[in-house]
Amino acid sequence: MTIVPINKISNSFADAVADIPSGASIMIGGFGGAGGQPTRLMMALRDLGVGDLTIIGNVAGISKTTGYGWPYHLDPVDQGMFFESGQAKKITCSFPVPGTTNPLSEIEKAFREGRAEVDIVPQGTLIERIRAAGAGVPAFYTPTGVGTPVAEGKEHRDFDGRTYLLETALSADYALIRAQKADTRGNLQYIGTSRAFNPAMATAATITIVEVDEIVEVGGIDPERVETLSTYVNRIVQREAGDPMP
Amino acid sequence: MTIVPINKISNSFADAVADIPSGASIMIGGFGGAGGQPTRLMMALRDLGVGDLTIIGNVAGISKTTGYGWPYHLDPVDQGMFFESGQAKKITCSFPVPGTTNPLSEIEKAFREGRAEVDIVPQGTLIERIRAAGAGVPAFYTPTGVGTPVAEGKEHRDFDGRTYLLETALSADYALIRAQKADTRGNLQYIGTSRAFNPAMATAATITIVEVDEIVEVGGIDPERVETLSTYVNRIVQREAGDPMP
Amino acid sequence: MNTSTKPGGNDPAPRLDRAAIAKRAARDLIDGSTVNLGIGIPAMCADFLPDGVELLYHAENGILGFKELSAPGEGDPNLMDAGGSFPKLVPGMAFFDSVESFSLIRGGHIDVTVLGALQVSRTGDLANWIIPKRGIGSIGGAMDLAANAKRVVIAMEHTARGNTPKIVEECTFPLTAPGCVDEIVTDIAVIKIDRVSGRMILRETAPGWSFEDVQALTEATLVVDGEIVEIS
Amino acid sequence: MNTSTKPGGNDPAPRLDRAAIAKRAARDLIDGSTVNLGIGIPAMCADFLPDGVELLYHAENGILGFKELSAPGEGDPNLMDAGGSFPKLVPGMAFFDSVESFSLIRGGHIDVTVLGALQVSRTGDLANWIIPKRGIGSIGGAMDLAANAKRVVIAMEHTARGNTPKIVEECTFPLTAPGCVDEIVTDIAVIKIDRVSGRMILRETAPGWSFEDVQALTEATLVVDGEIVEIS
Repeated sequence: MTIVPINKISNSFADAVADIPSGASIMIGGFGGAGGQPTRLMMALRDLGVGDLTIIGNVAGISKTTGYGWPYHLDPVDQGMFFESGQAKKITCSFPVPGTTNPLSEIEKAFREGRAEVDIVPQGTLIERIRAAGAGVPAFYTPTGVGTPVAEGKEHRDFDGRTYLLETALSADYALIRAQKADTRGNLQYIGTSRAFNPAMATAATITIVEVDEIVEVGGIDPERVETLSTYVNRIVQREAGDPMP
Repeated sequence: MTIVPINKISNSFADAVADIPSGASIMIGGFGGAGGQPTRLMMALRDLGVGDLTIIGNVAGISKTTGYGWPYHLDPVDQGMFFESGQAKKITCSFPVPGTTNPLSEIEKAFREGRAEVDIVPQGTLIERIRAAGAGVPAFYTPTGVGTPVAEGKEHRDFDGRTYLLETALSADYALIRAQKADTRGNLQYIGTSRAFNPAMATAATITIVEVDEIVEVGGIDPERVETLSTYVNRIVQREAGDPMP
Repeated sequence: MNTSTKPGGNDPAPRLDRAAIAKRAARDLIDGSTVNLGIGIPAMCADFLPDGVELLYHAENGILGFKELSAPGEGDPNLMDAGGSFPKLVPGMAFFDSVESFSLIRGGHIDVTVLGALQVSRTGDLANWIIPKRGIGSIGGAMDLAANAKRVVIAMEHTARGNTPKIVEECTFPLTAPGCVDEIVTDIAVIKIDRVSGRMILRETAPGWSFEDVQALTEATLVVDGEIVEIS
Repeated sequence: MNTSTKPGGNDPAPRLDRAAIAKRAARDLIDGSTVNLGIGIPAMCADFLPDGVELLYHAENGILGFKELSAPGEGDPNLMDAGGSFPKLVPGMAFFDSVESFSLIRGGHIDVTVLGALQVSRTGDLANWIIPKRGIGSIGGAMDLAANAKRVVIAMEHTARGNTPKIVEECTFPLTAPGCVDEIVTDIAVIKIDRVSGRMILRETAPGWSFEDVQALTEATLVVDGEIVEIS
């Protein structure tokens, strides 16, 4: 049996994020909520302490105050951590605040205090921009957002009598993503609704780092179930067995 | 157990294609070769005899004369059948002719005799245009084809110092596709390299008709393996057990 | 008919409660449709489907064909809906990523979406993502759904606090999508929007409510086109 | 060194055979790379990898990580490569659709592609999809690969029939992609293209072939920049 022998496995979450510099742009996978969120990688990045970060996420920073997408018995962890710590200067996302302002989320606090820029993008446009970056498409037209504040300053163009906006590809320096399983080559398998933004972000960053529940030998993932190709994956870190954090 | 009760199952290949009118545009799935090709649906469309068809395929019409992608012991069947029968007036595809002209393929014959227009599109642009039609993207920019004959007459535009072409979405009236398995609701599962153009074409046609080896009850496909959502599928036809045609 | 018990000021009769709004909105959902329900009253439609109607529920986070939710405190974080709740695993479900999920939406493959609203204009403009004075809001999938679903139904209370009209001539709040709403179901009325003519047609009223009663709580001009019937 | 036995006219020494071209092209392939090999001589590179080098082979039809082919007459039509052959199932393979396959290519994730050519120009323009007099040709994945792979290597015979130059000042055949070729490996030479300066640098020659011998069969002007070594 021949195996591509590049070793992508990091020994710890701290090692996996150690080279992320201040000022980096960082995609954080998942949808929002515990499933599919690279929670241990996020905590390692927080512990690393680098600043001036630009975060790219989806539903962002609403779990801690609302419990969104978390089992009842655990204290939710979300992207708000980088605003609480003062590490992030900007977030690009689709859903930065919950319906309630009591208590204020960390992102809303940072926004109100002028500590953070919040760039709000329709979810379909956000994921398509990320996918475009990975797929070599520099820009595309979408009907979403026409006639709304997100259309301001953007090129409008008609095709077959309907008006569309030009949207551009969105890449990042790093993607922190979460998968269920990796083989040692870096092929990934997801579970349930934990896919969300993870597969597209894997294709759109210079360095893709994946947090997995399990690392298996090459051949340990069904070839019909490889949902992120190893070509896209730079580093793999396995969670501790029995980690209570979902 | 509750099941969405819409009945999408056709009793025969002839029934499944019976309403296709002359002049229709028809996507034909697969890559080229036997795997993933909706061969029985194609034969039913040929037997239906309607004309003035526009075919959209990928590698098209090269198997019959070269054996491309077919097991040795079978007589290959390919998209050339619609040009041999005189039913097709045009094909949009990426690979309409093999390297050899001896013997001439049916598409090359029709082209030389002025019976057919052949629109040759780079494969990545072709699949992305089909995907765009299904995904509500009317147009996108691609680097592929710049400086070549396919760029003629197309808008050129620079992003970050590189030049790209504007390409538009490509839809069709019908898609004939092939999958391994359908559930009765229309969720589809593919096998191996038989995916190719099938999943994208399923999203880009007004009516999507799928030829499958097996129809299973709802729940008979692993939710992690549904590769075409039932929403996209209009009609399902099951091949006869033991059909020797791959 | 369940009706709300909250005081209605000069209301001629009780308004419907939230469940009754959902029940009325659910009545128009067609068997076999692919449907995306927003949070709040829209999500409650799933509890009131007419007999024999089964829907394919889609959620933005990449799930089609879900049904009941797990009991509070139970459920799997890897089996979530877009509202952050945890559905149960049922046969026929499909999981997919956000690229595919929004290709489905943006490509016009959602048959119906039922959403809430802050404001709806006479011509079907929808505002439901930001209250300007807060300065920050969440778009999520709302703009994609509103702009691209084949049919957009709004299920909401007819007025905001203090009987402030939510159905208006022109939205003053930032839009989610212009000219997208097909129908509004509220606690006092069912209104169709004819986007071609720019008319709001009052089709149904809650028991005890007249055309004039509904118009009094509606800034946009309502018209009659055909019989007005009682919401049932 | 295997060399061709076919007559070379005024050739100063035998030209390399197709296998030797593939072997030389294979020498530059880096362990762990994601690679797409065209049909013909390029596909033969897989048979001549240096010790310790393993590659991830990609084919346009949606497969990564394949290796050996099934014996002629065997193989599964649902396990095909882009050349229409049937690889064997090996651990670590992945199957995917054409959207993902060309996202990988167009997105610049292919480390190296080795392709054949009809003509290559001094500035790295590539023509390999149509012979104009035939009037019809097949593009397939060639334009996507040539325009977007991180590195484009051409493996081919140095001249066409009658010693007609294939390495030219300007391509006369319709292009596959302009300015894309990094290196050309032929039966008599290895040539690097410095696309910034527009120079073709002769780096290696077949045994018994001088700079002048290669230049005589090359329409484009070759230059020397560093030592010229013998192809080994």
